[in-house]
Amino acid sequence: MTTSAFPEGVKRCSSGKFILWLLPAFLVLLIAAYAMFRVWFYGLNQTNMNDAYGFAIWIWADLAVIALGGGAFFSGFLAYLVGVKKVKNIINFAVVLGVVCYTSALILLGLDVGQPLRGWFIFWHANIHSMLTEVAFCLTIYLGVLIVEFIPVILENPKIQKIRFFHHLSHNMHEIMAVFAATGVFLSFFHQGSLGGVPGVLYGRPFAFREGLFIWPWTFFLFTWSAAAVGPLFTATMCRLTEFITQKKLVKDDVYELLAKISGWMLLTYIIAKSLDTIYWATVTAPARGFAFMDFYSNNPAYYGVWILIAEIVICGFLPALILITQKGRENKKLLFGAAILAIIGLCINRWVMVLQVLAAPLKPFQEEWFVYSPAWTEVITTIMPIAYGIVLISIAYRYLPLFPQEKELNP
Amino acid sequence: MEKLPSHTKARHFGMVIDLDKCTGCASCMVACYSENNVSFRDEESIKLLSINWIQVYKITNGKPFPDTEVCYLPQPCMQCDGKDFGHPPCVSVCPAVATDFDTPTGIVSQIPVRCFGCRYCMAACPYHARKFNWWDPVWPADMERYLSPDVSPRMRGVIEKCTFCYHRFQRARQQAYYKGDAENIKEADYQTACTQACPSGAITFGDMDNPDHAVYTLKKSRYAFRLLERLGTQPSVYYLSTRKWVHRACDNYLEHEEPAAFAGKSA
Amino acid sequence: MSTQTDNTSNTPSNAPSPKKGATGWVILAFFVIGFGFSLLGGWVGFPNMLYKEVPHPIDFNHALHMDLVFDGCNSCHYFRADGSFSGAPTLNECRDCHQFVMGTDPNEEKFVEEYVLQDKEVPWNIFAKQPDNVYFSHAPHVKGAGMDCAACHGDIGTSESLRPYQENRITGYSRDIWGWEMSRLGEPKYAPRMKMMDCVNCHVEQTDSKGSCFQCHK
Amino acid sequence: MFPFAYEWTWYFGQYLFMGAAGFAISVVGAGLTYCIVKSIIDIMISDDHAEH
Amino acid sequence: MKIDRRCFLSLAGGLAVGHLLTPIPWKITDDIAIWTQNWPWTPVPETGPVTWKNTVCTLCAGGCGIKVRTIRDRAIKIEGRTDHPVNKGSLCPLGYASLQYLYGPSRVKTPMRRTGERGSGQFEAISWDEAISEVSGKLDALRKNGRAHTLACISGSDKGTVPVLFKRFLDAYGSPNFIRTPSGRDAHEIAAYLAQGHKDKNIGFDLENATFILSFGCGLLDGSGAPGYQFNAYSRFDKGRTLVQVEPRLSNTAARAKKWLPAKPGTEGALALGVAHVIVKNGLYDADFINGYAFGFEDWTDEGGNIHMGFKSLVNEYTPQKVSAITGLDANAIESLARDFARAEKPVAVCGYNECKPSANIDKTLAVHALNALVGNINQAGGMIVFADPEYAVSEVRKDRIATEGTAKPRADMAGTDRYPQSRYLLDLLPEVLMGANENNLPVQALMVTGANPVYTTENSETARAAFAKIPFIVSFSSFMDETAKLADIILPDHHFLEGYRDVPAPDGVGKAVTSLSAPVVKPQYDTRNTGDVIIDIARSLGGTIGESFPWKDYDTFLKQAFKEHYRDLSRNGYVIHAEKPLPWDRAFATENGKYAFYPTRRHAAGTDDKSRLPAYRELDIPGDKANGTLALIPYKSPRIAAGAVANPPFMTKTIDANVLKKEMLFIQINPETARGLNLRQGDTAVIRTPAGEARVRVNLFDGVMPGIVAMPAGLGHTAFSKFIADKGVNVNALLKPSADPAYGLNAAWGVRASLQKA
Repeated sequence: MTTSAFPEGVKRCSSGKFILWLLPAFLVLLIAAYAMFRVWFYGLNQTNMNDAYGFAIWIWADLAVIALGGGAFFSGFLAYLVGVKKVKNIINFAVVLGVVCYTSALILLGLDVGQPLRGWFIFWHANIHSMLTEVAFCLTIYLGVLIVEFIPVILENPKIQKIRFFHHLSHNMHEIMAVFAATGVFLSFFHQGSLGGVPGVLYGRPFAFREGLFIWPWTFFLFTWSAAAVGPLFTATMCRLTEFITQKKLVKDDVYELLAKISGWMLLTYIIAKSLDTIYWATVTAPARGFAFMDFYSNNPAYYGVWILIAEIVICGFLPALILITQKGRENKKLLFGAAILAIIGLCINRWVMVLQVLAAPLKPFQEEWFVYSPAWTEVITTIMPIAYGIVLISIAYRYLPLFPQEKELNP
Repeated sequence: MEKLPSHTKARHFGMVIDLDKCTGCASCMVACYSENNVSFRDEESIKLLSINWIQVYKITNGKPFPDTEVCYLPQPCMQCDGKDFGHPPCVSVCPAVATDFDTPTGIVSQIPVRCFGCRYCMAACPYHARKFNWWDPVWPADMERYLSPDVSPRMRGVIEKCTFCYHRFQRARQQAYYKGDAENIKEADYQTACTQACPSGAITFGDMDNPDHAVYTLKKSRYAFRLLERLGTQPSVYYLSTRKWVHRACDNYLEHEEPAAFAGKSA
Repeated sequence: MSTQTDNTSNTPSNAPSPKKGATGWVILAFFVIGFGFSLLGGWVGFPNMLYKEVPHPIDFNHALHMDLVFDGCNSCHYFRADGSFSGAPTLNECRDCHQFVMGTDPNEEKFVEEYVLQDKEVPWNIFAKQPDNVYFSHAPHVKGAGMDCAACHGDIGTSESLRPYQENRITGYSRDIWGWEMSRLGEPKYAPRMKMMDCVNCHVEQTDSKGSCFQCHK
Repeated sequence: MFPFAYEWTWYFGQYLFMGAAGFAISVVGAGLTYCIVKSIIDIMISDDHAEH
Repeated sequence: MKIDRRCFLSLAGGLAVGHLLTPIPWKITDDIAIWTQNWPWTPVPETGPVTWKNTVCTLCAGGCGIKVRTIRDRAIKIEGRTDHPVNKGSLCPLGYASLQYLYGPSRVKTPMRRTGERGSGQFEAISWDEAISEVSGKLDALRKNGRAHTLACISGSDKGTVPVLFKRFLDAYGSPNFIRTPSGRDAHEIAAYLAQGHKDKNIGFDLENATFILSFGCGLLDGSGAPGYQFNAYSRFDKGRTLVQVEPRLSNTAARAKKWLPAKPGTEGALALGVAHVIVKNGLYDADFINGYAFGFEDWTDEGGNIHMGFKSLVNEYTPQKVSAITGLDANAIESLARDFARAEKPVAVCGYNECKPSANIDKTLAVHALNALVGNINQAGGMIVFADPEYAVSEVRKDRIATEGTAKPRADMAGTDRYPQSRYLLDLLPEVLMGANENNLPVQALMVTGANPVYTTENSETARAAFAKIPFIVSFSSFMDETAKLADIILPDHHFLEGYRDVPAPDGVGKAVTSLSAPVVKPQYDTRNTGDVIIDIARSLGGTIGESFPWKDYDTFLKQAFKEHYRDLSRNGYVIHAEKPLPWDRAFATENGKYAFYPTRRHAAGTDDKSRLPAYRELDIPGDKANGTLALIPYKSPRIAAGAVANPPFMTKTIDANVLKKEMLFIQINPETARGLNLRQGDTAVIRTPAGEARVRVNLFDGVMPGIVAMPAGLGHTAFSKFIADKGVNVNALLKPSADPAYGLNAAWGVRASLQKA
């Protein structure tokens, strides 16, 4: 009775090598755990946040990982609701990635609140008008959905498959996966949007504030849109990275190309919308409040300079979008993934700007100084933690679960 | 929309601060600390970590010696009315209903024990009026004995801010009830601690809708303006200054724009 | 359910079950047992675990005092000139009468010996004690709305002996606040409940508004 | 979160929000329950088949 | 019956579903919600009946009436007393924060005896009996050794019954060395003596009724002097009133003044003479007063037939142009200032009091007095008024032989000696005297310190600390662990002012003679005693004529007796006003001819010519040489920093801006132009060097400081009290150096030469 713990027909490295590979990641997790203890036990004075920077690197990381984790929802949407079959070859991986991103997001959010005893008031005493409430509800439920989507993948481990109940369960869950995926898409749409709403509703902060569409500010849609556009690219890039590390071809190129094409068009439309948004904001919203466009950019400190806008929209927006919508761009894998990385950076810049630059820009004319902040070690290590955590979870998942349906075929 | 209690008269409390009178002495700040059980630490020089419900800023006209001028600007929570009288920037963002707009008084509440410290309201407030308790407050060596029972001491990890000394309104109202005339609260019966403390009489406080109160007239002055008024936050704190540079320093103007009081057309 | 199968011959209990459904009934029985156990534990065991009985320092006889004083409740629980309410009397106020033992009541004897003579405040159990962040003023309720004491405090004023005081082990507040019935249904046992929603409900009824935070919190 | 909490208001937005949240939880919960029940049934059926 | 896993699953399901229908999850969540909101370590302030009690704040000399909100025996909040004649409700931040000194880590909670090395801060608690017998034992031995005159007492004030008791104690004991800490009063006292013939009287300025205040560097709104009085006088300013501030730095007062005139420091006297010049030249002076009640305005001839220069001739040379060259102000500005001043209904010129650094410049003070005399605003509502200090009904002190001999000996600080015959107290000179003296022959063998913190407040404070440390026996009566108490051998802690009775005379400079009564608001919180009681006890335990001179049961009895019939008013109202109306001009002056002396004939001057007696402008050299110190360091007072004997309570330190104090670093203010020359930028760390010492500071660029000036806040750099103020910033007194006026011995320096170098 010796069933291999590995998926059928694939090769995996030795246990020793595997453990050695995970060791650095575990080390990071250990330090991060200590940092988390300090933050939760001694409070947020362990960070470098202050009353001007009430939101800092954690919230940025939160927004970024959620947006990047958006690959799970959008590929789910494509695979199960639109019925793009090819995407199914990468959907398992997207789900694992999603689980990593969303659990990280919740941990970071919990750290940011720094109040483990009372953080749950967001549910218990919910104010439904708050964008953050919407985020918290959707995020938590969506994480639940992601885990539900992840369960059948776990159940496909050969050892677990031997238990008849789990065998049936995984089969049955696969059967109705579309229902879960649909719920996930619904929830994602709202929490991605609400995350955009978080800065967008701040009408006291003209840098963040955007006029409304329905009951939401513009940013609601821009955030969902950008997450849908860049999330799959992130999934693809991470997949490619896994291929590189395992030195195996795991997904056929046409899957990448398809994702790239869809994302490319999404990205292009998004970046056009974002540009229009910027123009409207710079010429209508800001001047109405007495601000010139350049008031929001500063060369002191230089990391809030206008270069950030150029980088976000042109270099990390239009450029990758144009690469991805052209067939030649997609066929050249270096160009494809180069563009994907640019788009990912662009998305992270966008989230950075919407959180940190918003807070850094001085509003009172008598306070000309820009607020500056540099994260404390506790913040840095916990922000790095999702990477280590991702390495661990993906490694284990890859090792024991049939994440890539095409692996066997591509690695005979 | 919150319904107004049928038994209370609606008021709209506000403050007018005459910047031409303020000397920057900080009596208002200290009186506020003392009135509201504000905590303190041995290291308070990093102002973005220091809890102040009212803070006096020093602003200058930027001209070289000897044409330099200085103006002191006391800044409490602006108690914004926000959009449609009831939606200040900070209130609707609170995920836990720890803050709301008190429609009968126009005061923005903050209930620290309900707050769990997400700091979203702090990010939403353009005035930096909301302060976070980064540390657990400690009152060393018997200092707990001077704490006032009217204001609940806060704990680590919650936001606090100026309440326009709402407990003093409660005190006045309680006495009015006791005397049998619940609506009879005179201007002098309810004054904030900072108003009372200002040794120069720069601060005036009262019901902005009541013509008998000084603020009613003062806020209509040609030289009255509000801090960052153009953001649309509708603050309940007005400032007075006859100096144009002070007006310019307190709101954002594009180069060709002029503060309303000096815009050629009379206000 | 008809497709359920059972491959054991033992059918449980008395129910005349269909041939192949016995295990289903067993399972159901377990469910019911679990369900019942939960209900029993939750409604009977839990309240006893959650609260602990705290003895009163002195068993105060309100009725007896009411006969002796001139102004009813107000004699000892009065409004001060600033409209604040005195609450439970302090030792000094009691001492006006109880400088030494006057009657034969062992409670009075205990009071005089353990508190008056030792100049120690009595640690009364306050049934209506609320957390520090709650602002409550008697004046609007008594003077403004004309409520009488019993409306919130029950018939304590005419009682000869203090009702039991149970303290919530988690919060440290009296069981009176939540109400003695865990379900919070029906007539309150001793006095009206004093949870936030109780205040709110009454305010909504009486003033059309549940009020904003600052009305009742500080 | 619940109607007995202070912040609950009998208001359209509240129904919409809590309704949507409840709906999502219900769908996921129902889906999960369905899968579990179905799996149990499946096992029983296959047991049946195995017996005969 | 087969019980398998499914049954257990079912049981669990039943439990799960069932418990949802019980109160368990809902009630526990609710209770946890309550528990998480009420953490046991968050204090819950006790409530109770509220009372308001009137008393007086004594944390500075201001003497502001306050009311204290109390609940049971807890003082909760301090507010200004609106019906008090001094402050009329206005109160400075220190007053609002003073509850932090009633409680808090700075309090000395029991009598203490030093156990460690001097200044180490190591003390042991002792009983009051032990403490008093130790002090009286030491003093008795000193007296028996024939060195009674070597006992000295440094007091923050010489008015009020407690200083009176100390003076009396020294008298009975046999020492002349009662020393008041330096104040603006020193120069005014002398000027009042020279120009008006009044000895030891107090000059006040009726700011409340003045319509034009010309302030020569008075920090009227910077928290110095009597802050409550000054703030209140200011707050009632309406549009018809004017405040002109002459000062090299744009202080809080200057910022609020109608006009700020940044004259070069030390040239204020010249400006006063320039203003006088314009007034005289244009005949804008009060002819009534000049013709009827003044002497020495015109040139005059003495009994010997010598012709002397009058004030008019003196000011003749101070043309606006000349004064402009001296002061750096615009000549037209001087001209129009003089006209506005003279034409105002109630113009008053003030100087001296309320300056952060009381530079006792006799010429300047006389010139400013003369300005008030010129406009006839002396002893008038809204003008400059002379008051006698309140008289106390105290019997003559009984002296034995030792006492009589001891009190006749010359003072250790040289005041009243042939060298400085017209000065009363010269604490600034004492450190040098002590440093110069031989250990065995130290002129001060025992020191008592009350209401003062000379180790911190004396200029050149490090030398002062070393000098005082030489004194074999130091007794401190401080309520707080201040720098001087830390150096003491015995600390006999006084009550906090909210715990005991004390009469509080309104400070010098206030335009009315008021005494207030500080009355207990709470029970003494610790094992402290009223200093009045303690001094009576010490006297009694010394016995003999000393004991006989203190016949009162306790201090409160003495207080009642001292105020006689006034005591009832004092205790009922909390204050008494001694003199409602100042004397009319014909009775106002105690000079030989009963007139105001523009020419102070009595002046003990360095020279013999007229100009050395008249208040001519003399350029003052400040300590340090020009070669090494191209800049001048001047201290400045901030209303947010207590610069006197009592340091900042935590609340006040909390109000200090980050460009004044950041972490442990203090910022000096310099003009950007000065900074450019020194290659310094905002926030840079620099080393400042003066003849007294050096310190590391940070640089704050401020256009409102005159180029060439380094302005440093006073009141920081404490080494004692508590962690809330200790080791923050630099004590400016450690960098300053007194420079004695040759005729009066008073410190006439307005600053010190300094150099600044980027660190």
